[in-house]
Amino acid sequence: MSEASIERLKSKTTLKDILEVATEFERTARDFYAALAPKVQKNLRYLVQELAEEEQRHYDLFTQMAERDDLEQQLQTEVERPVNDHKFSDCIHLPDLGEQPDDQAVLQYALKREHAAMEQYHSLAQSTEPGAIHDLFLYLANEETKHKNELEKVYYETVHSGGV
Amino acid sequence: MAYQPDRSQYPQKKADGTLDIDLASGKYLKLWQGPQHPGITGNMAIELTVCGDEVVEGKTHVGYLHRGFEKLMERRTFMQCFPIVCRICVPEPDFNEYCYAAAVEELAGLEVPELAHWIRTLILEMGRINSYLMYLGGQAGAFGQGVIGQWTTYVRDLMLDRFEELTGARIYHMFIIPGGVRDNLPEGFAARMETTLQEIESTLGDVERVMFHNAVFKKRAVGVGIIAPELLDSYGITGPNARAAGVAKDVRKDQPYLVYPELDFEAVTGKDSDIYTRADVRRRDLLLSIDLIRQILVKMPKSGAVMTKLPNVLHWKIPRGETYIRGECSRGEYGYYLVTDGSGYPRRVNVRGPSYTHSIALFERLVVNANISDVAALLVSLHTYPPEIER
Amino acid sequence: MVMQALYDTLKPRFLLGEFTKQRDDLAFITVEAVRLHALLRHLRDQEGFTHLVLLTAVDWLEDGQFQLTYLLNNRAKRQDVGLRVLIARDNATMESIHDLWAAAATYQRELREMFGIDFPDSPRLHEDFILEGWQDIPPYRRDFDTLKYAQENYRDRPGRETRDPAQHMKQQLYGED
Amino acid sequence: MSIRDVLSPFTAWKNLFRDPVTIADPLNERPGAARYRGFHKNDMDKCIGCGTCETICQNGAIDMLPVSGVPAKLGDSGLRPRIDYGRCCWCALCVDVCMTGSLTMSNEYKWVESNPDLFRFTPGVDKKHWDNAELGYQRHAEKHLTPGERVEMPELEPAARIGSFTEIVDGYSIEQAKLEADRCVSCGLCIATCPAHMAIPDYIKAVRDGDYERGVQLLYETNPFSQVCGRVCTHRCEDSCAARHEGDPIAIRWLKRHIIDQVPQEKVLELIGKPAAPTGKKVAIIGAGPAGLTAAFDLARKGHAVTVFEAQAAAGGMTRYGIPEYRLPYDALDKDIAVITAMGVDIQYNQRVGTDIAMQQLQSDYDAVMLAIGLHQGRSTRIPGSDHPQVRKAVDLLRQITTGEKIEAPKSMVVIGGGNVAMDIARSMARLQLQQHGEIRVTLTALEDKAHFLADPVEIKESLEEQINILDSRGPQACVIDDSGKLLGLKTWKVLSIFDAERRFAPQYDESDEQIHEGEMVVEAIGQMADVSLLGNELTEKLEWNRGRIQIDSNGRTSENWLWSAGDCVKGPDVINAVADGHRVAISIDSVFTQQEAKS
Repeated sequence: MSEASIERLKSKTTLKDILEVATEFERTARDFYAALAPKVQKNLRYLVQELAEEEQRHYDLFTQMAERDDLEQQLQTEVERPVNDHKFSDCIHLPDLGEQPDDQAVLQYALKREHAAMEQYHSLAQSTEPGAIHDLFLYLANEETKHKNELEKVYYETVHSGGV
Repeated sequence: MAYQPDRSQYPQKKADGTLDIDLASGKYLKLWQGPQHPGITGNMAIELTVCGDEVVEGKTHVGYLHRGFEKLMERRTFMQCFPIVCRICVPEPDFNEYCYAAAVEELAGLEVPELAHWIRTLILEMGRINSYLMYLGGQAGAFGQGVIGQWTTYVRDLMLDRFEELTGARIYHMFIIPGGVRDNLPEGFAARMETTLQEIESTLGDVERVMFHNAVFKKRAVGVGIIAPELLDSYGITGPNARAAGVAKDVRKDQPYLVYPELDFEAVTGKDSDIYTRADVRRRDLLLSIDLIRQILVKMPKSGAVMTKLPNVLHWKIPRGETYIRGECSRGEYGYYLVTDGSGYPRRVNVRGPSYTHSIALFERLVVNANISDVAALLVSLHTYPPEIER
Repeated sequence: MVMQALYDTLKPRFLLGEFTKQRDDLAFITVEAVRLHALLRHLRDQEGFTHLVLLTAVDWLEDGQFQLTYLLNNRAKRQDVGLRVLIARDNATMESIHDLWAAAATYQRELREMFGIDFPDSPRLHEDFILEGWQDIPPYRRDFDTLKYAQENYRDRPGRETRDPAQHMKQQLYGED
Repeated sequence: MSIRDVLSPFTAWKNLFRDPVTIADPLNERPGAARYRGFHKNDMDKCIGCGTCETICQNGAIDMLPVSGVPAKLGDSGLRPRIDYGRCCWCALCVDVCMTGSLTMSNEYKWVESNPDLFRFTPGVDKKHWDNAELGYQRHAEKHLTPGERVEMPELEPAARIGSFTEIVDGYSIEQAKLEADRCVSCGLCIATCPAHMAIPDYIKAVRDGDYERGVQLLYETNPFSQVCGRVCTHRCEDSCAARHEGDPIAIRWLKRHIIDQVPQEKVLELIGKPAAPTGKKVAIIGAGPAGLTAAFDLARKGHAVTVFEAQAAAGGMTRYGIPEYRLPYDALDKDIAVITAMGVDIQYNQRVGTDIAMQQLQSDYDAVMLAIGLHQGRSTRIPGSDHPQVRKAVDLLRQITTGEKIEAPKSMVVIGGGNVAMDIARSMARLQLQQHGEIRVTLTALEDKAHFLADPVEIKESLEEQINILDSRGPQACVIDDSGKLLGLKTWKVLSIFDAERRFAPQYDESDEQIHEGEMVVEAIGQMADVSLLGNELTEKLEWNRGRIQIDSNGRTSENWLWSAGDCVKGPDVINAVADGHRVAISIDSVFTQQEAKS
């Protein structure tokens, strides 16, 4: 059993740890999309670029927070580990979408990620006391939900477009 | 002893049959009654030439409320004509609606649901009551008996309440629409109608006592304004004017329409053919209408379709044809002659109102040798409504 | 059936034209102008059609003709017959029937005024009837345009305007497209 | 005369002590009857501004005017009736004819006002105290002035049609078409909704008048595909029809078909006349579908030399290779195409651009190029097992059926999808099953519930009649394959909800409700995409794109000034949209040519 896996089995963790994972989550995704963008056909590039931009925004939020002095104390607080934490951290691992994935493959991957993130942030918001961090998780959960919904709409319109 | 005028001064007839009236002679006077005059029923005028108290010549003038309905209808679609026809007769507008609707239905080949026939008949009898109530007030008023008009106006108003709840309007009902009628009777209508009918009957009792059993009225109305029976055909006389002369002319019986074949009644007649008899025939005809309404409310179906399916009325075309639909209104034979040419508009509509002959040719004949004081009563006794003359 | 029988009897004598059965109790018969008077007299005196219901005209502008309709009623037999007489629209003239029915003079006076049809010898034919001082063409003729007349002689209250739904939608939704 | 006649009148004195019967305060004490025809009310939520009230008003008392806060939108002109009570005669024909029942009358009849102009107002917009009056004239429950029911279209009974690909719909007889055309109130709300903005009320009037030649002229003004659109148009116009609110919408599509059915082909050609003299300009069009051929028709009529490159052996695009013959017979389609080729349009068949001829070649050989390649690639669910050879795409199968390829119909099959393509393939395969195996075993599963099916309701109805087993709210999870590699069927979960509160796609599954639908074949009919590989990498990179589709301006021109694009490949699938697009591109190309001429 790897160290990471053992870590995941712990029922308690600190907010700091969680934040680190989350920051990593957003960063790897951003880099993945940024690297993918030039590889895909130009007609799909908008999709990948938009995804990269979205992840960048979230990454910025986390890094800004980590730098705030007023939150240092709170970050040490232990919180209940969210139920779906493993699904979330799984998503840090990059998928193999091949050299030239099409729109459907990109969308399916992005959807899976957004869904995991949404659930993760939602649970975290529930297990933190009211305050800046609680608000942040609420905000993120909401962001990811919105993003996921948008992606689902895009997916439906793109993949199911010709159904009529 | 009756008044005997001195006719030695009277004008001679010229070769063409007209009277040789020299106004400059000072023997004759031109006297106008109307168009605004309490003794005139509506907007019309009578140009009288009198010699002393006696009328030597009378001419009816109309045109004061000519709106050209017949012509206006030629540029309206068949359904658009429906709201304007009622305006051709204010006190009893429903015959216009019925005759027009029936003419359109006949030429368009539409079958109207049975319930609609009953409701149409009901409305026509309600209208007849109102028309007679107005007449009675007017006839009494022509002799200075203002109170009768006050009573009949009140009970007419009660009937207008019934019209209002049934049709949605008091005067211009716009309810008998080509294809049927607009709706069934409202809930509880029959009971309220019965109360109204009883009120009218009670008032008619008063009217009979005060107006008909009245020495003054009899002195002024009996033996005055007699229409000789042989004039009937020549002057196109119909309705109570004919029935008071002993001829039972009543379209409801002669050529029954709507549901009249299912109703039990006899045409009301008189025999003396004077103002009094005509008033009395109308009073009794009013009582007949009350009876007919009661029969209708008992016999009519309580539910069912009120209208037949129409084509899209916005571009409803009717094949070429012509027809004439008549009904017995309070004044006589009312009828619509409709000509269609296959387009979406009537080619020609001609409205036959009984007043057309009654208040012109007939009146001009009857008024000769009448006393000036009887002219108003005579005209009212013919029961004329000017708008149906000039349509 | 009865009407048809009557028509068949009278047809040769009065050279009747088209027969149109409208209802069991109403038929229209076309008759030549010159035969009308005699036919009317016959119908009135011999056939029981004693009641002149109405006399009016229809303007068949396209055909250059007026149709005069004489509607008679036989009360005893519950029958109506409409006699159609087609006369030339230009200088329209028709024989008067006031000698048969006194009331006919009024109808003829109106027809003279409203349609410009002459009925020589009809009493007071040229006296104004409904239209006192009318200068225009007889107004019930089809070529008299009531809307035009109204627009020329009356003024609309200002402030009225309207839009066509389809045109408005084009302007709002897809413009020049 | 008697003594009684002298005394009797004195009985009138009995009224001396009677109370007056007049109403002391009629303004307040006398409400109008329940049916009273008083001042109008108009329900703003229901009114669609069709103006039928204005049309029927014989007094000219009604004006249709824009109202702030009520924008024009599809199916609602945004206009509202303003009533001039100086003219209104209270006849209520406007209420009787109202297409939505929005216009009613209150029982209020009293209104004292010194400014006469206030008696001209817009009910429902200008607030009045009777706006909420409960009493007042209502139209009879049964609407009488315009017929509400559509004239039924005669068509083959299920038993008679299922055995073959014979066209199902018979078309209206002249009498039926007249009756149906009679129902139209000519409000014109449909015109804005029709992508081609066809003159719908006018051509319906042509049916009423029996003037079919005028009808054909009107059709060709905006649409050279009347045979096609008269049969398979998505007829969105009917969704905007005023008649749909209290009855069936007018069968606009069937009336269009009726017109074109009445006029022989030679007469059609005569009516539309000859094209203009040659201009010397050359246009290449890629794809002989509705968009490409509409543009070709328009351009050819202007005198330009048009060459159409078509990858398939026949023209029509998706209308031929996607729509089954029982909905659109090939000979009907051929008639439309024949008129277009009669204008001098040259169609090069079996010429696939990118393979048989390069884009660069077209660019250099022609003055303008138009790309109208449609959506011919099927989408896949990509669920596990969807790469099995017996998992097919609907568009491919439909194309094979059209080209006459022998298709081994599976004894049982499952279709994934709830749109018209899904119905098309299900019904086509059902016919083949019946022909080859004597029985139909087709299951169709759709994500959507019945209320949200993308397919035309008629398609669903007819599919059910043809024994297609339609299962709604089923989310495909996997194609089930046994150990030997044989396809057994499709595994689905129950969809609890497909859209969220904002009507966005967000499927929720009930994993416990799992079903396996038996099928030797699974056909995916969930969507299509354009095959843009013909552009090549260089052009793909050069072009601007808009969310996966080639970016075009409002005239259909791409970022490359020699290239236009139109139809399904840029606008999504819809025949009439493609036609409208074709017109737009033709106008644009022609105006560019005109400008070039002016310069030189």
